[in-house]
Amino acid sequence: MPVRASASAPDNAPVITGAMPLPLGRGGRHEAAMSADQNLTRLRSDLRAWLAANAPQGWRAAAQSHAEFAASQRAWFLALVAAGYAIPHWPAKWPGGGRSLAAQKVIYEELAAADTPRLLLSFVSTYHAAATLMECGGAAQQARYLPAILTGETWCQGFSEPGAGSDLASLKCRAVREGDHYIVTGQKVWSTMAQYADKCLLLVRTSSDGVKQAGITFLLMDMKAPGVTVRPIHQIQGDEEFCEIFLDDVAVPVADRIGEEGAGWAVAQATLASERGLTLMELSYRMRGAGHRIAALIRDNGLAGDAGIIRDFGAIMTRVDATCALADRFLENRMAGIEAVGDASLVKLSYSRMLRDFSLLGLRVGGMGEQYRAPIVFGDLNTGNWMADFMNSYAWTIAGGSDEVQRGIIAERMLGMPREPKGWAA
Amino acid sequence: MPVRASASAPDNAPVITGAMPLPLGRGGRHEAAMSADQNLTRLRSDLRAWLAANAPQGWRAAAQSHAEFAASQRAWFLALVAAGYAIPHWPAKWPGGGRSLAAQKVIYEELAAADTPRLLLSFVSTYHAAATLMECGGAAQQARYLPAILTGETWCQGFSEPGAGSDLASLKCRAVREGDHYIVTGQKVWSTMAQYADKCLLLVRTSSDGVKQAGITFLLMDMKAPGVTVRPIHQIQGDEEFCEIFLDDVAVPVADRIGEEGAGWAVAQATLASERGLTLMELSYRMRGAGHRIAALIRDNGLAGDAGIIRDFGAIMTRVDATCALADRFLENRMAGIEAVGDASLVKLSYSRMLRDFSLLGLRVGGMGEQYRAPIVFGDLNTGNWMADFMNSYAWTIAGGSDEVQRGIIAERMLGMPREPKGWAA
Amino acid sequence: MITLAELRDAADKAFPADALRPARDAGWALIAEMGWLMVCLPEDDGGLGLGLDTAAVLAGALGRVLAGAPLVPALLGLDAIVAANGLADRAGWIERICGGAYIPLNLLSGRVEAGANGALTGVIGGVFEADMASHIVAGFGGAYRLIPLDAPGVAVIERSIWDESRRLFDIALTDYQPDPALLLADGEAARPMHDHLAPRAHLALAADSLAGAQAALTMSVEYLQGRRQFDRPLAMFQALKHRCADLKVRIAAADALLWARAADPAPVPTGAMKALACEVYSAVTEEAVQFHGGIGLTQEHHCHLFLKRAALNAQLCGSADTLNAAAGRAALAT
Amino acid sequence: MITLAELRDAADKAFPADALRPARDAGWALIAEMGWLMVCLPEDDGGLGLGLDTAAVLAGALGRVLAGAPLVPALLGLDAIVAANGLADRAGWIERICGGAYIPLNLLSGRVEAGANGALTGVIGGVFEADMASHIVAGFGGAYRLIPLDAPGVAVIERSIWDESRRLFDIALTDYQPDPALLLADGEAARPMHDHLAPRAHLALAADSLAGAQAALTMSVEYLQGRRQFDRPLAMFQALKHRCADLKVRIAAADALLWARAADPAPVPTGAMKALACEVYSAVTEEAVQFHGGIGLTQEHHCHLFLKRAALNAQLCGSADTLNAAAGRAALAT
Repeated sequence: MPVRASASAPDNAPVITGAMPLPLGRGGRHEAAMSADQNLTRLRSDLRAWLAANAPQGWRAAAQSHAEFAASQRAWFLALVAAGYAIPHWPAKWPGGGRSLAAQKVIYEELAAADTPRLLLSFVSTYHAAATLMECGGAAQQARYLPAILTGETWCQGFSEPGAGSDLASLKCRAVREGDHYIVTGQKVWSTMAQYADKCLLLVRTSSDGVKQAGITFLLMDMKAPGVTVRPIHQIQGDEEFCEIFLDDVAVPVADRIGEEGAGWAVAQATLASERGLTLMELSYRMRGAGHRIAALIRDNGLAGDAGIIRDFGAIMTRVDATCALADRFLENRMAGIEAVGDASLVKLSYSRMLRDFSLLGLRVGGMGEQYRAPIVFGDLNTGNWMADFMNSYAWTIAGGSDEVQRGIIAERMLGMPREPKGWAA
Repeated sequence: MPVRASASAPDNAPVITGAMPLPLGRGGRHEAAMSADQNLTRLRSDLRAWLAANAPQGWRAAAQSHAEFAASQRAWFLALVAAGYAIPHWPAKWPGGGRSLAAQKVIYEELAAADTPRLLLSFVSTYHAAATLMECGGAAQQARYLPAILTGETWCQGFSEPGAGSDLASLKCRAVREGDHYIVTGQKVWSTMAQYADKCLLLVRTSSDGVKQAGITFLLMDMKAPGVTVRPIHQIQGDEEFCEIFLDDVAVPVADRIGEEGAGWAVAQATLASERGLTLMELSYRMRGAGHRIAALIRDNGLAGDAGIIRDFGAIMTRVDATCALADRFLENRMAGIEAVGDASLVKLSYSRMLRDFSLLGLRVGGMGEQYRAPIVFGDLNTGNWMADFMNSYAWTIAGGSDEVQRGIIAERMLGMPREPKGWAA
Repeated sequence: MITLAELRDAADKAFPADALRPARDAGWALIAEMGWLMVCLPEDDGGLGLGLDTAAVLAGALGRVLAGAPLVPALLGLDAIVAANGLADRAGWIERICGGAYIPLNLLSGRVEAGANGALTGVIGGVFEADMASHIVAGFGGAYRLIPLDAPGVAVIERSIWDESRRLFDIALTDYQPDPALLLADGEAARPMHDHLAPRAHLALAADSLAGAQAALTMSVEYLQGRRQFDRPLAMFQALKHRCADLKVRIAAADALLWARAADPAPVPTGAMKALACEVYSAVTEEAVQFHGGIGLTQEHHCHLFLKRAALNAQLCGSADTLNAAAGRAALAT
Repeated sequence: MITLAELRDAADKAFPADALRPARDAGWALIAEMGWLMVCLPEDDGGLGLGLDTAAVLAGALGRVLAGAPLVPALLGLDAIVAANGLADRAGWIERICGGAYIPLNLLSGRVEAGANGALTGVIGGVFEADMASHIVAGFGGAYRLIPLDAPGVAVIERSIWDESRRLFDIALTDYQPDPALLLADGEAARPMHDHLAPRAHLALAADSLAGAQAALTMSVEYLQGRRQFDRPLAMFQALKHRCADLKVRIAAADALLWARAADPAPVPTGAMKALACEVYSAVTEEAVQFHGGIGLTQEHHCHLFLKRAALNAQLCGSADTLNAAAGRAALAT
C-alpha cells in the first residue's frame, strides 16, 4: 500500500493513493493509553523516591551467611509489603495489588536499577503459592494461607524428584489416603529455599494407573509436620539455594488438597504459569547493571589498552543489551496479547547463555585473582565473584527447563521441526 | 612399576625394584629401524634436491583458467611419474613404488613444503582406480588400465547420486544386462574433476531385491562412450571441481565389471579405503604453510599492534599445529597397526573445522578487501583469496562424509554412545 | 498517515518473500512509486516524518529478498541533504530525490587527497548501483559533499564483488574541483552530520541483515523438512534441530535490540548493534550452507547469495572489530 | 630402563582412574618411592635421563585423578636446581629431592621489592602444597633462588582457592636477606633458566589438563549412558552425542600437539600449546557439568572438581591471553 505524501509534495512527487486509517504514525495511541502512561510515570517517581529512602544498603556484604541472608530477605519483603510494592500482580483487593503488567514491569525495573536484593525467598510464596490458591484453591484455603503470605509465611515447591529431571510427570513420591489424611512418602529435590519454608506446594502420586500425568495430586504440606526432613544441597560454588526434602509417612490433611485427587497435574500447570516473564527481564536488567564490575576489573588489571579485551567487552555488553531488549519485547507482546508459542523459551535460552558468557568474561578479565576463593553473595547472580557467578550460571542453563529442553521447544513449536519420536526402537 | 635408578644413586634414594625389559628408554629402536630412518633421510634429501630444480613455479597464477589448471596438473603428474615420486604406494614392481607409509609421508611432506600443486587431477586414478584394480580387478583389467594411469589416463568416481547424500548405498543408477554389455541409465553427482576424466569408477544398481547394499555392481566406464554427459557444477566460489554425470543408455562391456554382479558394495569399500590418511596430513601441512598469508595481511592492514588480532592469530596457528600433529599421529598409528575405529573421523573433523576457522580469520583480517571478487586458484585451499577459501572449506565440511556424519561415527564407535535408532516412529 | 504494521504489509506485498532477487530497476521504480523515500522525511520537507523504525522495516523487506534496489544508500543520501540546512536549493534536491533521482551515500571510506588548488584526487569506495546515480553524497576527509558523477575528473568504476545481489562502485576523482555550492558539511559541522547519519546507516544495515538471517533460517528449516536421509527427514535429527534453535535465539535477541534502538536510537551508539546483527547474519548463513549439504555448495541454490550478502554487510559502515572496540571503550568510560 | 608404555602402565596402577582424589601425602610418598623424580633427571646426576614425554605421562596420570600430590612443581624445582651448575652442593640438593624432599617451583609470579640492603619484601604466589616443603625454588624479579621456608622474614600463608584438589600458598617475604649461596640464576643466566623451565612447565600442565579433560569426558559419557529421561538414555539424544564428539576432537588434537611437543619441544614456544590444552580442559568441563544436569551442580558429584582444576590450570604459568599473544607475535615475526 503506497503512502500519502503531504499536501506540499511537489508535482513530480510519486503517484500517491490509498487510505489513512489511523491518526498518527507511531502506533495510534489513545487517551486511555496516555493516562496509563501518566500513571506509570507517577508510579516510577513515587517508587524512586521511596527507594532512595528505603533501599537496603550493604546487603551483599550481609548476605554472606545464610542466616543473615534469610533475615534480610524477610525484612526487605515485609518493607515492600508495607509500602505496597511486594504483590503488584495480586488482585486489587490486596494492598498494592491490581497493577497492570506494565506497572509490574516498572516496579521490577526500578528495584533492579536501585540494586536492591532480589526477592528470592518470597518468590514461590507470592507467585506460585498465591496463583495456585487464587486459581484452584477453596475459600477456606485462600483465607488460611493468602493473608499469611503477607506477614511472612514462606512457601517452597515440592515438584522435582531425583531421577525425573526435566521429565517432571514421571514423579514417584507416593501418597496413600488414610481417613482424612494423606500419608506421604518419598523424596523431592531442587526445592528453592526450602530450608526457610513454612509450607510446601507438593505434587504426589496417588495412582499409578493410566498415563503418568493422571495419577498426580496437589497438596499443601506443612514443612514443620513430623516426617519432613530438609537437607540443603551443597552447590558447587558453596551456596545452598536448593534443598532435598525427605518425606517419611508425613500426614497431610485432605483439607489441604488443591483440586480433586488425580487432578494435580493441571493445578501444577497453573502454578508454573504464574510468573509472567518479569523475572527474566529483571535479571537481564540486573546483568546490564553489573557491567560496571567488568569495566572496573578491566581498569584495575591494567587491560584498558588491550584491544582484544575492549572489543570483547563491547560485544558482550551489546549482547546483554540485546538480551534485555528481547525480555522487554517478550513482556510487551504478553501485554499486547500477541505472545507466540516458544517466545518464553527464546528469552530463557538467551538469558541463560548470556549469563554464562558474561561470567566467563569476568573470569577471563579477572585472571588469577578469580581463582582465590572469596565469600559468595547468597541468592545473587552478577556479584563480581566471577568464579562463583560462573558456577551459579548453571542454575539457569539446567534448572527451570534446561537449555536442551528449550532448544527442543523452539525447534519443534516455533520452527515447526518434527518432535522427538516417542517410540524409539534403540 | 617403580623405575631403577642408576648405580650412582645415593643411599637415601628411593627404594628401587623391578625389571628392565628393554635396552633403551625411547622406544627400543632396532638396527632395522635405524636403517629405515637413514633411507627416509636420503629420500628426503634426494626429493628436496629434485624439487629445487623441478618444482613448478607460478602455478597459482596459471591455475586461474580451467584449461591451464588441467594442463599444469597433467604435466606435474607426469614429471613426478618420471622422477619416481607419483605412485610411492603402488607395489615395488612399478617405477617408484613399493615405498613404506613412512616414505610416502616424507614425499607428501616435501611436496607440501615446496608448495607444489596438489595432485588433484590424478588422485582418483592413482588411489581409487589403482586400488580397485589391484585388489579386485582381473589380470586383463589390470594390464589394460594400470599402465595407462602412468601415461596420463585419468579416472573419476561415479558413486554419489542426487538424493542419496551421505546415505551412499541408497543409489538408484540402474544397469540392465543385455548380452555382453550393461546398459546404464541414471545420474551421478559430486564427481571430482570428471570433466577431465577418461574413465569412471561406476556404482550401479543391478537389483532391487534384499538389503540396499546387495544389488550394487561395480563397473569401469569409458567417459567417451555414447550417452555420457558431464556437466560441471558451478560452485559458489566459482570453481568447478565437481561434476554431474548423466548416463543415458550407456553400454558398458561386462568385461569391465569388477567382481561379481551384486558384489559392488564390497569393491567400493576397497576403493574408498585406498587413501590411507596422507591427504589430510598433506593438507594440514599446507594450511600451516599458508600461515604467512595471514601474517602478511595483518602487517599490510596495519593490525600488527592489535592485541586481539595477534592473540587470535596465535591461537589459530596453534590449533593448526594441533591439527597437523593429529594427522601425524593418525599416520603413525596406522604405520604401527594400532589405529582405532573412529580415528579417521577425528582427523577429518579436526581438519574441516580448522579449515573453516583458518579462512574466517583471513576474512576478518582482510576486511573489506576480501569482499572484492578476485580470481580464484583452482584446486587449492589456502590461497589467500579468503572469501573463496572460506566457501571452498565447505567442500571439506560437507563432502567425504559430512561433519555431522563424522560426529555420529565418533560418538557411536569411539565413545560407545547408542547408534541412531533405525525404527523411528515419527 | 500509516502505521508500522501497514507499512510492513505493503512492503511484503511489494517484495514478496518467495520472489528472491527482484530486478533492481523495477524494484527502484516501485520504491519511488510507493513513496518510500518520503516516509522518514520531515513533514516540513514534504514527507511523512515517521521514525527510523519505518526505514528499518523497509530495509528489512529488501534484505529479506536480497534486493538490489538501493533504498538504504538512497535514504542515507537524502538524510544528509535534509540535514544540510545551508545547502542551496535544498528543497529542490529533496524534491528530485523523492521523485526518483538516486543520490546515494558512500558506505565505505574514501582515500582522497586535496591538492594545492583544492582539487581532489583519490577514490571513494562503497557506492552502490552508481550507474543509476546522477550525483552521490560523499562523506570523506571530514566533509560531506554532493558530487555530480558527470563532472570533469569524476569516473565511475564498477568493482567486482562476491555479493551477487548488489553492484558496487568506486568513484575515482582526478583533480576534481569540488563545487563549494554542493558542500553539505565540513569542519565542525561534519561531526554532527556523521552522528546524524551513523545510527541511520547502522539501523538500516542491521535490518537488512536480520531480515536476511531470518529468511536464510526459514529456507534452511524448509530444506531440512523436505530432504530425507537414512529414511527420515533431516529435520528430525536432534543435532540439527538444536543448531536451528540456537540460531533462532540469536536472531531474536539481535532483532529485539534492533527495534529497541530503532524506536529510540539516542541513548547509546548503534555501531555494535549493527555488528551484532551482521555477526548473526554471518553465523546463520554459514550454518545454512552446511545444512543444505552438497546443494548448498552450488550456484543452483540461492543459499550462498545470503552468505555473500552477509559478508559484505559486515564490512559496510564499520567492521565488527572497529565497532565493538568503540562500544567497549564507551562502556568502559561509563 | 623403562619405556613410555611401561611407565604409563605403572602410573595407571599407582593412581588408578577410578580412585579420584588420592590422598596427597600417600600419593607423594608413592611418587618418591617409585622414583618418579628421577625419571627425567640426567644420567650424570643419577637419574634415568628420559625425555620430557615421561614427565608428561606422569603429570597426566596425576591430573586424570585430580591428585593433590605436587609432582609437577617438584619436577620443575628439581629441573631448576639441575640446571644451576654453579650451585654449591648441587649434588646434595638433587640427592635430597630424589629422596623425597619437596622443593617446588612457584607457578605464579611474585611481587617482590629489594630494599637498600638487598633484603627482599613482597609476596611470591603460586606455591603448591608449601606446608610439606622445606625450601622453594622461587623465580621472580629476574632471578631464581632457593628460599628456606624457615628462614627469618619468610612466612608461609595458605590461600583459599576454588580448586579443591590442591592447596596453594603464598610465600611472604619481609626484609628477607637472601643467601647468595642459594642463588640459582640471575642476570644473564635467568633468561636461559626461564627458557629451560617454561616448556617443562607448559608440557606438564598441558598433560595434567588433557588427562583431566579426557577423564571428565569419559565420566560424562558414562553418566549420559546411565541416566534415562523421556524413556531413553540421555546418550541417545543426538544433540548430546554431537557435542561429546566435538569435545573428543578437540581433546584429540590438543593431545596430539602435546605429545608432538613433548617429543621435541625445541622448535617453537610451548606456551600456546598449554593455553590450548587448558582451553580444551575448560570447554570439556564446562560441558560436563551441563551434561550432568542437576547433580552436576552439587558437591555430591565429582564433576565440578574437574571444572575447578581446569580453571586454575588456565592461570598457571601464563594465561591464555598472554600466551596466545606471544604465539601470535612469534608467528607474525616468522
